[in-house]
Formats: sequence, structure tokens, C-alpha cells
Amino acid sequence: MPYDLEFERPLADLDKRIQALQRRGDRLRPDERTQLDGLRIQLDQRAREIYRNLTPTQRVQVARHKNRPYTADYINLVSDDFFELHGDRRYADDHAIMGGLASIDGKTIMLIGNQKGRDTKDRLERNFGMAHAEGYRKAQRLMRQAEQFQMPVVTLIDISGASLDLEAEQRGIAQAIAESLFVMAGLRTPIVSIVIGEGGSGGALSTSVADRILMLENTIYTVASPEAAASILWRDSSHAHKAAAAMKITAQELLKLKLIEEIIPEPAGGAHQDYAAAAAAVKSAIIRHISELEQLATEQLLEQRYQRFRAIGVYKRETVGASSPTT
Amino acid sequence: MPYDLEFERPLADLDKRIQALQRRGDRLRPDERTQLDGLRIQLDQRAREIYRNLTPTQRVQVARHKNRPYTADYINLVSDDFFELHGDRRYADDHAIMGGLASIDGKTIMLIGNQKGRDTKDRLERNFGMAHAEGYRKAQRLMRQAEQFQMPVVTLIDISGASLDLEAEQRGIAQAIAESLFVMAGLRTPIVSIVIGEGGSGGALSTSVADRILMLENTIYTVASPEAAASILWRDSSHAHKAAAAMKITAQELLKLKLIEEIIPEPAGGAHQDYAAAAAAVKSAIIRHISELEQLATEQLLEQRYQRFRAIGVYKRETVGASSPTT
Amino acid sequence: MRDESKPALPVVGHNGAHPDAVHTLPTNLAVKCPNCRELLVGKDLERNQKVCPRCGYHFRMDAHERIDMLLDRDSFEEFANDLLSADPLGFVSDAKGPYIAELESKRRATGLNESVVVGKGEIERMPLIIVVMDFRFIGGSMGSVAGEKITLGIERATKDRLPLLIISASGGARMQEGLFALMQMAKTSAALRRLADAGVPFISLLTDPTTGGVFASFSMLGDVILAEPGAVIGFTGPRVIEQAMHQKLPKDTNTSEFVLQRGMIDTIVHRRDLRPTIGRILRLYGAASKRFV
Amino acid sequence: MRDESKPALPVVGHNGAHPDAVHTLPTNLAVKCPNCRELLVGKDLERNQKVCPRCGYHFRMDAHERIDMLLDRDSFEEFANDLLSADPLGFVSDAKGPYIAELESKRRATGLNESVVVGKGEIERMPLIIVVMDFRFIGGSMGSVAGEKITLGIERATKDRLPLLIISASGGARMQEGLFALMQMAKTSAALRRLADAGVPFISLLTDPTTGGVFASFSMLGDVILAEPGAVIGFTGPRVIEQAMHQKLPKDTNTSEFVLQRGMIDTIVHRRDLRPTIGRILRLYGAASKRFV
Ligand SMILES: [Zn+2]
Ligand SMILES: [Zn+2]
Repeated sequence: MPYDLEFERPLADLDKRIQALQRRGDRLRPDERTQLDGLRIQLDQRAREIYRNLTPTQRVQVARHKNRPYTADYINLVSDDFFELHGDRRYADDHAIMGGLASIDGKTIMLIGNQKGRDTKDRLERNFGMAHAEGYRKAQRLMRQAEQFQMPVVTLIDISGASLDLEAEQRGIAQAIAESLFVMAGLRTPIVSIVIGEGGSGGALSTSVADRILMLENTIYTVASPEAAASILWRDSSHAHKAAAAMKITAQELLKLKLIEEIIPEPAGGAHQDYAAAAAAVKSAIIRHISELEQLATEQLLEQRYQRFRAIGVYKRETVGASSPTT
Repeated sequence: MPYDLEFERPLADLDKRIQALQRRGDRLRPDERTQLDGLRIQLDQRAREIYRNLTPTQRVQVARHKNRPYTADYINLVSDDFFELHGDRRYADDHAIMGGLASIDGKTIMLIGNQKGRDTKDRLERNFGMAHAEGYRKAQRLMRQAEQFQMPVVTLIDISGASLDLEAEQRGIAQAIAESLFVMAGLRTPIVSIVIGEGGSGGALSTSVADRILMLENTIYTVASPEAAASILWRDSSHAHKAAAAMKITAQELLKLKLIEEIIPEPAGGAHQDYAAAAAAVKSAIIRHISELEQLATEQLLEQRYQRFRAIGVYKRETVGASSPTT
Repeated sequence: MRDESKPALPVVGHNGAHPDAVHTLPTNLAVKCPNCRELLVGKDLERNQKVCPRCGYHFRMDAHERIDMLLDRDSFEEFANDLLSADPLGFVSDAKGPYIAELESKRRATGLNESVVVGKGEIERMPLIIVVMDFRFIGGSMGSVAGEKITLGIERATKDRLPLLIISASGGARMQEGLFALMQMAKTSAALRRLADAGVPFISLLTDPTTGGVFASFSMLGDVILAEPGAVIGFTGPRVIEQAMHQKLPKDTNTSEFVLQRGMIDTIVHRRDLRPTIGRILRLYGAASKRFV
Repeated sequence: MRDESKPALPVVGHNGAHPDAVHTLPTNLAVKCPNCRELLVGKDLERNQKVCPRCGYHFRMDAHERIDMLLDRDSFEEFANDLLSADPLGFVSDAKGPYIAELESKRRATGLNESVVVGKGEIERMPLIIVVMDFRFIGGSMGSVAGEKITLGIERATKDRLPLLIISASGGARMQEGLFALMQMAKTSAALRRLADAGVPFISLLTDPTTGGVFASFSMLGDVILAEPGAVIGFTGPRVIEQAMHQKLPKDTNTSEFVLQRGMIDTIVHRRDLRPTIGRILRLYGAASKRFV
């Protein structure tokens, strides 16, 4: 994949030199070969260095990168077989959320994710990954089925925010999200959620009331998109970079705040540089976390999930003194 | 109420004479008073006699009588308080099915029924009582709530058939009916269904997978309306009277076939002649049957309900000999 | 995939009385495809699993053709085949004569005892309970026997914890059995409730046509619902809707494609892919409650 | 019904910073009804439960006005009032300044510690847990403390088996607490799941406005959902939808009447009927698991 983000210019330059040498193939002199190897190491190191120090806004750019692997890509790479289930059995099949039976290492899980769409037509058909009420209701149906057949649920989160149009209101997007939270809170099977790109607002939360929330290294999870937050708090969406920083939305900040369990490392230069490596990391995280959760009795699992969310919140007590926050 | 059906002409004549005498009020001579009393007794006896011997088609006419008490009338007369619950929480509020919390003799039940509508505007708004998918889904929601709060469910059946339009198909009327059957089959609270007018096809069945099915004296319950059946079996809906007879759709025939538990007697001349008396009979039937069902442990209740429907069917075995039907 | 060398079952003639005539084909005659109007040789069509080689139109199949196509060879063990419809209402229509006589003539014409065949079989060596409806038998309609056989199949699946496959092809409830027929919707659905509570998977396959009380009961209760392409699937027949609404319907109303778009089914599967697809689904559910470690 | 002789709570001034300014009224001044433009005397309006006597427009009420209007006199026992918002993100916006300062100014302006008041009380002598949101406090937004107080209310209702009443008035999650705010949607909904499992009834009352993350979590999970007439109720504000869709919306979009028609709520209740209506509902649920004999 090309390095096309502004802060990647040093990488693009290195890459250009590598490409030039590579094009010559077998005709390289031995010293040129050594040079090529050196450049490759340099690119890798430089990419790691740059990506280690991204600003929140740069992290947002990577999370939204048009070449970033989407749910469908992870499904392809992670599962040995996948049978997609369609429809909410009520109104429609929402293509902004996909899900189905996935075989991973001989075990079947229910794999559900937001799907943004790759080309223009696909994006329109999937409403840029912004689900409507029927999408959330499809997800609920699949989760209930997972419970019935004792399959763990894995959700991949990649949604900028819930759909904002009139149809969403007409068919009760808020009700659908609320019901999703309610269903997941009581679902009698392990749930692991992984943010693979953007986790935006209630649209993201509706599929991540999970036992574990993991985030890929270059992803965000936020109460509102930086643009939406800026237009509320700064009355101007062009202040999005300020909102992105102020709201602490990156995987790194959220891990520090103990709002997520783990960061899944990405290949150098981001997941879009190496789909296979990104998927391998996701797969091993899925297996590890589900295996752990499967050790628990169902009542224990539900109690832990309840306490996981019950504990979230930072506040202080007037009588105790205003300076000792309780988490 | 006037006697306006063709077979009621003798009653109409008697009624006319009674009305004429009644109009004179206090000015009646003693012999005229005696005559009036006699006419009243005669009307009552004649009405009972005629109604005892109605043909299936006449029974259909009474079941569909425009003055017949509807669900809303029974709700008013049977319950001390009624709080209507609206909406399927998905798409719309279907006015063809109404339901809510009803207080009867100090106890709260979930009361749900088809509502046809009384005047033209009301009828249109209620689609002549023919529910769409969202109506069945509202009923399911109310039933699940009844289960949650351990309220018995009582359903009043009065529907000529499920809605036949494109919107019904688009929103999955078949799925909604199927899910209703599924929900009721496993609902962990007693269910009593009472046919108060027409019980037509899947639309009626969708709210009558009950522990007891009762029918008012002048009602029908049928796999398809006589008109629809005639147009399939006779290729001409004008043969409806033949279909009505051949399909055995009256309360009396269905009790004989053991497809229902009980017939609730109506006042002389039909329920529409005396709403209060009809409602009193319905109320006492509700209380009696729910009281009986409440004696059962939930697992017993569900087992009995299962066996109630499991046993329905008449067939024979090839090897045993073709003439011994098993019920 | 299906073993193509396996001979198709002998084809039986069909009774032409029903308006939606069953497309059981005379093996050696030319047949016109109702969709693309191509003239097809019956034998070739049989070999192509009764799918028009030109346009992909799926001709109807009878119950034994289905079983033959889907199950591992010789794996089918039928049960409850001794159940015969009685005539609980003493039903006679002066247009069609006595119901009892109609049953008799359908039995002779189809070689079937009823509109439903049920048994145990295997797909890719995985055992399952299979229920197949046959549209030739009074429009695949569901009366007491059909309901009973379906219920027996569901109950066997529940008891033996075997996945259930039901292949629907039906015009709905059988009018001639009145309320007994309607109640089979409740009976089968109640049995499916117990299957679901037991955590046994149920695959529902909708074929042309699946309508009325069958569509509005067990066939819509699958954990996975599949349909063949182009099948008529709907609660009410399109013509009845047009009459009731006094307007023309969009062309694809109440087809497989329509119900897929409306979120009612999981996917449409071409007939040639049915067996491997069902095999995949069985394997996936079979590995459902396994653990990683 | 409400005891009309009971004096209204002292009215506190409101901070005018928010665009959807709260209609807390100066008692002795004239106020123009935003709906019918009638000039109303503040005192008269207070006596009419803040409903325009001419057109029925429902002015917003603050939390203590609600409690005062709905509960039996002196029955309210507040709890968890000592919880104060911290500032988990160290949030500063150069437009609005530090979050901590905003909290301080709202506390002074409203006399409230947070946007939610929770306690135990009685309606027509029936005890219940009541949670009331106050739109004056940063638009009734839900941060850690709001979520915590709502959850404490739900948990108390579960433990003591007392019916729960939540009165929503909120613009949604509080941006200044970032993901902590969003997660309160999950926390409150999870607590409601346990309330439901315990079979304790929950009445949700939606008032003007109920939007965003509050509408998309606990407020839509009521066993009975009521709304006051004419309230703005929706996931997204109508203006935001219009911007996103580049088109004008129908006039009633995202109002009480709209969500009723869409099947999302049970009924709309005029403010004067709220107390007796909630009383009826409490009585009905209270008699739910009784037996006839
Ligand atoms: Zn063709
Ligand atoms: Zn006004």
C-alpha cells in the first residue's frame, strides 16, 4: 500500500527508493542489494517510530484510511468458513452490519461487524457503514441465536456514528440501540468486541456491551465523532482536531483510562500495510480472550460483565472532599 | 337493538308490537300490561328458539353483525380499569389490535383483542380489524410483558382474516404470525382466548395459541373465511354458504370436534341485544378459566398447552385398516 | 456436490387439475421453459437438476427428487409413512366431489400417501431429520397428516438432537380439513419452540411456492432460512393481493428476491449449491458449542 | 390530582448560555408562550403546572418542580446527592473554558449538584424510586455522575422491589466526559436488564427534550413509556438531520406525536393527568401477580 498520509512523507520517500531498486530485480549489484535491505529495515523502523508518536488527529486519519481492512476483510482472513446471515426478520436486510457463522480453528463463533463498503457503489449500499434500526435488530437476532447455540459472539466495530437520517428516526434507531444494550447486557454467552477502525457513539456501543473491549493500535472510540463534538463544543466542526485531543479517543489513552482491556498491535505503518499480519493478531486475540471467558460459568460471566460496566465512571463525593475521584 | 337480519323477522314483528305498547307507558290498561309481559316472554322464547337452530351461514351473519360488541366494548364492561399500551417498538402502532393492562376483580391481566372499528372513519383507521405485521408484534410485546410480570393473558378474537395488502407482505406478516405462534407456545403464564365474533385464518390463530379456547355462542372460527374458501374450492365466492357449512366453523360444531373447550352462552337474540349480559358471561368465563389455570405449576401449564395442540389432528394408519381414525 | 451419475427417480405423471400445475416433466419429451421459452429436452433438464440451462429457471421438484438430490445415496430412512388423511369433517364440495375421493386420486397419481415425506438421512455423512413437502399432493397443502408428520420429524430431531431440515412447497392450509388444518400451524410451531429450547438447529428451505399458513408458521421459524431463486414466497398470492388492492403489484412481489430484500430470509441458493451449502451450515452448527482449548 | 394549594418551589434563575434555553420563569413577569405567542403572567403559569392556558404548550420544568408536582407532599427522600462530577479527561475547550469551571457555574446557577436527582417517594401513597433529569444542568447531559445516580436508583428499585419512574429531559451524553459518558448508556441499560429480570416495573416519562444517548438507552427501555405532548423526542436533533439530508423535515418529526405514531411509546399524557395516570399504572402493576381465588 502507498504511504499517502501527510505525516507519512518520510516513509513515502523511503518507499520510493525501495520501489526503484526493487524494479531492477535480478539486475541489482551486491552493494545495491545491501542498500535495499538497509532501506527496508529503515522503513520499518521509521514507520514504527512515526506510528508510535501519532497525534490523536493523525490516529483518526489512520483509523479512517480508505485502504484500512474492514470487517469483510477480517472475516475472510480470520475464518476458515463463514456463512453470512441476512435480515432482521422485520423490515429489511441492512448492509451496514454484516454477521454470520464463522469457523475459527474448528470452532464456530457468531461474528458481527460494521461494514463501510470499499468502492462508491458498495459504500452507498452500506450507507458508509452507518447502520439503521434494522441493522441493530439483525445484530440482536444473531446474538440471540449465538446464545441459543452456545456460540461466543465477536463484534468488530467500525462505524463513524449512527445513521442521522429521517428513516432512522422513523424506524426507531434509538429504540434499536437501547434494545441492543439490553440484549447484550444479559446475553448468556461470551462477547468480545474489537474496534478495528472508528468506534463512534451509540452506533459503536450498540455492538460492544462486551466482556472484553479490545482496540487495534490505530483506532479510536468516542462518544461523538471529533467533527460532531467540535460543532457542539466549539460551535464549529473545523475544530475537530481540538475535540479529538480533548476527548481522549485513541486506543492508547483509553487503555490508560482503563476503559478497554487491551490494544492489539498493528503491523508497521498500520493495518492497511499488511492485512494478513493485522488479521493474524486479531485472530489470536479472539482465541485467547474467548478461551479465557469460556472458563467462567455463565452466571459468573454475566456478573463480571455487569461489574465491568457498573464500575465505569469517575466522580467525587461532596462530603469526602472534592479532590479524591473514585473510579 | 333492532332485529334486522332476515331470519329475525318473527322477532322484529314481536318487537314492533312490544315497542308500540311500551310507548304508551303509564296509560296501558291492565290487560294490555299482561299482554306486554306475554309478548316479552314470547320474544325471549322465540329468540332462543331461532338462535338455537341457526344455519352456519346465519351464524356467520350474527358473528359479523355491525352492532355486535367488539373488543373495546368488552374491555369497557369487563374491566374496572384499563390502561392501553401502544406500539410495537419497531415500526408503528397498529390500531387493528388493541391491548393493555386490565383490572378485573382486583387482579391485573393483559387483555388483547382485535378491534374492527365502529364507524367508517374508525373502521378505516383499524383496517376493518385486519392487523398488519406490527399489530402481531405489538401483541407479542404485550404477551412477553405479561410473562415478565406474571399476568395471565386473555385474548379476544374478532378478525375476518389477516391483512392481504402489499404492505403486509413487505413488513413480513407471515413472519409476524409465525413468531406469535412461537411466542405463545412457550409463554410462561396462563392464556385464555375467546372468540367474540369472527375467528379467521392465521390472523385469528396468531393470538389464540392458548391454554383454553372459548367461543361465544354465535361465533365462528375457520381456516379461511367462507368467501375465500369458496373461491378456492368452488372457484366462486358466491358459494360461501356451502363452504360455511362444509368447513364446520360454528362454535357448536367445533365443540363437538373437541377443537375448543367451551361455548359461552349469549343473551337471547345474540350478544348485540344485551352488551352487559354478554360481557358478564365473558367476565365470569375469564375468571373461572384463569383461576383453574393458576392452580398449575408453570411447567405443567406449558406441558398441557403443548399437548393440547399436539393432539389436534384426525388421521388413520395404513396398516391398522383405513377405517379407524385416531384423534 | 451431487453425484451426477446417480439416476433420477422415475418421474410420475401429475394431475393437471390445480391451477399452479406442477412441473414434473415427461423424461423424453421437449419442455418449454416458462421463463425464457427455450425448448428443453426432458432428460437434459433432469440431469441439470431441473434447472433451465439457458436462464436458470428452477422447475419444481417432487419430494423424492429432493431427497435424491440432497441426501447421501441410500441414507434416507422414511418414517411415519403409514399415516393417511382421514376426513374429519365429511367434506364434500359439489365442484370437486368428496375430499376422500380427491385424496385417493392424489395417492394414485403421485405414489405418495400425503403431501409431506419425513425421515432420517445424511448429508455429507452428517445425520439429520429431513421433512419434504410435495406440491403435487393437493398443492402441498397441510392437513392433519402433514402437520403430524412434520411434528413427528421435529420431535425426533429434538429427542435425538439431530439438525432439522424442512423443505417447504405448499399453498398453505388444507381447506378440506377446516380448523384441524389451521391448528397444524400451532402444533408445528409449538414443536419448534421445544426444538429451539433444546438448542437443536433448524434449516428451513423455501421452494416454489411457499405461501399461506406454511409460510406463516414453521417455514419462517428456521434458524437459517434459505430459498431457491425465483420461487413464489408470500403470505397471500400476488393475484389475490392485486384483486384486494385493485392495483398492479411490482413484478418481483412475493418472490425469493423480495423476501430476501425485506429481511425475511438469510440467502438465496442456486439448486446446484444447495447440498454443499447445507453441508457447510450443518458443519458450522455442529461445531457451535465446542471450545477453543 | 395535584394539590393546587401547595406552593410551587422557589424558582431559580437559569443560565442563558445554552441555545435551547430552559423556560424557568420569573414568577412575577410576563412570559410569551413560544407556541401561541400569548402573554402570560408567570405566577398564573406556575399555578397551571407551567402549561399555557391558551394553547396547552408544555413549558419545561426543573427537577424539583417535577418532584413537587408528582409526588405526595413531603414524601421525597433524596439519595446520592453527594456525588459530584470529577473531570476524568482534564477537559478544556477554548470556546467554553475548563469543564470543571462549567460544572461549578451550573451548580451555582441551578442549586443542583448534577443533571439528575434521584430518590424515593410516594405517588398516591404507593412508594417508588424516582429519577428526574434537569435540562438546566448542561442540557441534562449524562456524564459519570448522572449515569451513576440513575444506576443507583435502578439498583435500589431492584433490591427493594419498588417500581421505578425515570423522567428524562436531556440532550444526550456529556461530550466533556468522552467515552465515560457514552458508557453510562451501557451501565444504566445493564442495570435495567436486572430490574426486568426481577420483574419490577419501570415507567419511563419522556419530556422536552429527550434526545441522543438518553433516548437511545434507558429512556426507551420502559415497560410503559409515556411522553408529554409536543416534546422534542428523537435520536438526532431535527436540525442536524436536515443538515445531513439537505432537505426540510415534516413539521412533527421527532416529537411526542411522531414517536407515538411510530410505535415507540405507549401514550401521550397531558401534564395535568400525569399524576393520576402514573398512579393508575402503579396500581395495575401492583396487582399483577395476584390471583383470582
Ligand atoms: Zn429458461
Ligand atoms: Zn400558548
